Amino acid sequence: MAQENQDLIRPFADTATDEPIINQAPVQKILNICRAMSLWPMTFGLACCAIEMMSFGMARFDSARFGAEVFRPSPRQSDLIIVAGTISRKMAPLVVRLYEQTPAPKWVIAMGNCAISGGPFVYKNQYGIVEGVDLIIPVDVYIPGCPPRPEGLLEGLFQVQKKLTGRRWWPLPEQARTSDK
Amino acid sequence: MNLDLRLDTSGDFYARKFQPTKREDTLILNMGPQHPSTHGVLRIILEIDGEYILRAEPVLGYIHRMHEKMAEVMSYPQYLPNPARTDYLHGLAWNWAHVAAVERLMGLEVPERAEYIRVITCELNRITSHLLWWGAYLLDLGAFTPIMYAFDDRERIQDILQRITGSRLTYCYYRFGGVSNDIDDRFIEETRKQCSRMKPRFKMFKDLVTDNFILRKRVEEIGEIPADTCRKYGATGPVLRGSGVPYDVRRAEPYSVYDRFDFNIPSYDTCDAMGRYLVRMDEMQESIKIIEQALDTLPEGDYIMPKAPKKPKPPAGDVYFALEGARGKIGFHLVSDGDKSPYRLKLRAPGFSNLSLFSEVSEGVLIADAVSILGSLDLVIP
Amino acid sequence: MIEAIPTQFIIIFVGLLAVMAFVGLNAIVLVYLERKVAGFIHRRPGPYEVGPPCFPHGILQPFADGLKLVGKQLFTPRGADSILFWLAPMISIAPAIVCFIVIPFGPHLQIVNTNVGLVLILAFTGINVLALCLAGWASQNKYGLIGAARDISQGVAYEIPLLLVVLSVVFMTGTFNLFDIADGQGAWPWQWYIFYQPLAFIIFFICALAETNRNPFDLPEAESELTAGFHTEYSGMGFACFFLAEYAYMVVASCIIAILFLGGFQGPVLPGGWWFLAKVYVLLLIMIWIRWTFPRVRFDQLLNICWKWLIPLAVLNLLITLAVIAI
Amino acid sequence: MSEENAKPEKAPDKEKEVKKKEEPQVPKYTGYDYDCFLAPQELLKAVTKLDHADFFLEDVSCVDMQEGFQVVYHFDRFSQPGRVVLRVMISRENPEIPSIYDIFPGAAWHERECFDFFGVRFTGHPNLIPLLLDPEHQGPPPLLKEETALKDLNQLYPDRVHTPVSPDSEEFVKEINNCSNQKSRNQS
Repeated sequence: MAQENQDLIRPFADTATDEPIINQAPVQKILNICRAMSLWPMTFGLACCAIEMMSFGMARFDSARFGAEVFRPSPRQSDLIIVAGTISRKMAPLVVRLYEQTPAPKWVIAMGNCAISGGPFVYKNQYGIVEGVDLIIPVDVYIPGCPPRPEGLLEGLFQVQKKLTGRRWWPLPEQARTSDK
Repeated sequence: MNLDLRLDTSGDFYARKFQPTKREDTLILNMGPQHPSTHGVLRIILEIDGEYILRAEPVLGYIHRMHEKMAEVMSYPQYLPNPARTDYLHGLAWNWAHVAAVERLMGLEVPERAEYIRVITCELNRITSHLLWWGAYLLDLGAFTPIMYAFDDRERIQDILQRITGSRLTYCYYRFGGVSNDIDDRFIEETRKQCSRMKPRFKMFKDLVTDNFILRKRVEEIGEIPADTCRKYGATGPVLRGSGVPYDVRRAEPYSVYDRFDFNIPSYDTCDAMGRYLVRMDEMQESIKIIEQALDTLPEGDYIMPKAPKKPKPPAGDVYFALEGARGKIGFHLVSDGDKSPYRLKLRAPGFSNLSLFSEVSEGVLIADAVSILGSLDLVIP
Repeated sequence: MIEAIPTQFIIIFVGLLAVMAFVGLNAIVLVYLERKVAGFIHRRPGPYEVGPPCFPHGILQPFADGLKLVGKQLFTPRGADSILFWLAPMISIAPAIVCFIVIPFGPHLQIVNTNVGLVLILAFTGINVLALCLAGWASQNKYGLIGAARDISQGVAYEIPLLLVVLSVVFMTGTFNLFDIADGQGAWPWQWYIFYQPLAFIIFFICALAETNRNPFDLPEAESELTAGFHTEYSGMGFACFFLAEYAYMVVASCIIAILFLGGFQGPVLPGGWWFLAKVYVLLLIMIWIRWTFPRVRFDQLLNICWKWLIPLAVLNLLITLAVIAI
Repeated sequence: MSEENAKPEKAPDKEKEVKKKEEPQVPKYTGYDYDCFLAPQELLKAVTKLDHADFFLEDVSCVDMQEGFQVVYHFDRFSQPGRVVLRVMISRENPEIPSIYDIFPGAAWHERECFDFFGVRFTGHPNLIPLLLDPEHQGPPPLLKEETALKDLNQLYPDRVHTPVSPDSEEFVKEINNCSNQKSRNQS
């Protein structure tokens, strides 16, 4: 499939960023911990997954507990792009643009099967979607599911934090369960 | 420094088609596709004079997902999970529409218990859809808290539905000739509990939000849609009922067992955003009434027809099946050539027709009102 | 050498440093408070897990946010006027800090005691409008532009009832000196000016909400209409400066209300500074409470409230005050 | 004229059962209360009549078949529900049909959708540009079928006559005024 549609795939996003002004390891380490603890997602829903992304911020799952509270509508002020949904070919250039508009330390979560690979909408002679957001922008964490549960998105957030700081900050669910007993 | 702000949309196909008028003092503003109040990925090109909108043109297709093409490629059972993804807030209604269209075409009988289960689950899903609309609409108007309260109830209903259908959002529960599994006592008990929990909460919602004077000022007499405009554009659902026409598919062409229940069709002839708001708030209470009646009279029997075909091959011909979704009339036009996959499937998404009147209604209103109107139409863009 | 620097200058310098620390600390506390109160109203925990176990309830959350914003890439959009674009956040935050110099936090806790304290604060807070206007205009963004336009008309409109209300208090006390105004009130609530000027207090509070762009009057940055309004294009510290300034102005507004109407540092038993802090924080909590409760008003309604209701009422209030004083 | 429109679901219940036994290949229920073919040049006249009879437009769709494109218009009514379907056959070589935008402005997007998916040109449409498709979409309209997969009218709608009805005919006027869903749509 990918070969057939090669000519229609959008160009890959520009990933060049500025060098940090203070490029010292300890400073960056502290900053990275801070970044991991305050990942502000962008309000950027594409399809069904956006509803689960809303649930992720709502009272029951409450992403605020882990610092990912402030959903910013402007890409300039957000750190985390949650690509929640199907990327149609019409939308693809805009996803690239939003990625490029986000200032440098930024992470991308591909939420749901559509964002990972096109999901259920991949079939012979499909004409409208991009099969995976990683064809157009670099992705840090993939969360499978159609749509993934909000818990899955929380786990994805933890994985971004792990990628940033090198360690997992919150106990794994099994450990949490055993510690209760 | 380039200060000619009128020019910088020229790189895009739709913006080129949307040329500014001859006036010099207008601004072309792109709302969306990534904009918090366009709910997903609708884009609206506005020509504004100050804050007044002179022209508005919605541009859609940013989540066009080829459902019609997919139906032609896939067989009927393969296509089962997909209709729910067309309108992800009221997935069960679409699931139902697909299943029912095939059943009608084949002349399949559905056991009574299955029909009751369908009614109960579909109405529960309608409540979740309206609750989400309510929260999101108030978010559009700048009040953040109601959505949290709405999601409180929504999550509870989703938990109930999840146990029985197996998913939280994009349901695939109905099968040709019935439903995929039976409901149990726990489901009935939880549903009853949730229904009795919801009733006082509607009063709280009214006291807390609906009676707020700022909200009233923001929605009353905003976005007046006369009934005739609705007819010309084919708008249905709460948009139409908010314009004073009590037209509901559940009553107008009763499908399933809806003709056995006693419920009102709320309608308000104020034609404004408040009317649409109140229609939805009332509809949730009517849904609870239907659910309780259905639970009281739930018959015993099969939940799926014992000899339901796994791979249906309906006879050649076409069928149009319409039912009432949370956003309006859902239509399935299914053309079959007697093969295992449809020859042609046309989906009538209610949001499509409802949105098409936006450009007429939004002429001459403020940007803030346009957001209010857009929210009151309750869109899931196809 | 030491004599070459006047004492006044040293006091102001040290005072400015102290005020900056105060503003920073206040912002951190307010960010945390705002989120926690929001969480309480929404019936969710709010920031909770961030930080080691010795800092429970996510107390370190604002620090993480702040440092993250420091580490963010600074971004000048194409086509923007880069000088004005980066000047705007500075202009926004600087006057807010200056305002604190003349505020009497306690009977002996004031950096500069000047006769024109109230005028100075009103003058400096007015500069914020200019900052937001520059921010919206220079960022070459249409949402920014609309946000700036909204902010100017809102700021200009609400200055008028604000000044009229302040005038009626000034006529009562006969001074612009904030210390004297606070000092002139007694320790008990019935001796405060809110008791004599209840209407003025309400008008002032509404105007203060509007001037600080708080919900329900947060039109310049109305999220659901203009994405982020005037600061749509600001990233990292530019955005943080606006944020800081917003909280600083909230504190200034609360301070002024506390001084003009609630007796300032006056209060029974406890020393004055604590009373002042308590009054300011109660006012801030009310502001936060209002923010998470009400929907946003529309732009023309906002101006109607001002021109049709607040200004006539403020004039009426002023006339009544004058009449009472004359009698 | 009346025979071609006497569809199985319009028949009384007894007859319906009998027919089901005889010809199980015919759908029992179609959801249509009046179903007719029209000539393209008479479409506007018919739609105007429907407009005067207080119908609203449900949707416009298109079916690709051997004889050409069948453009399908669905109408329903608020006051006295009853679905009318108009079918217009147009040729594949020159797919042109008058736009009903002037009568039902809500048709604009449905027509644009048909233009997207099938390349049907609606003459008189004010803004016939891609609606759902990417404007840079390359290749033929996506919902066109391959030549080998095309079916003809007799395969899709066996057992009925496909000659166009005139919108001026008495029968058409009578049907749209009287159509209601009492019989054919009670499904319980």
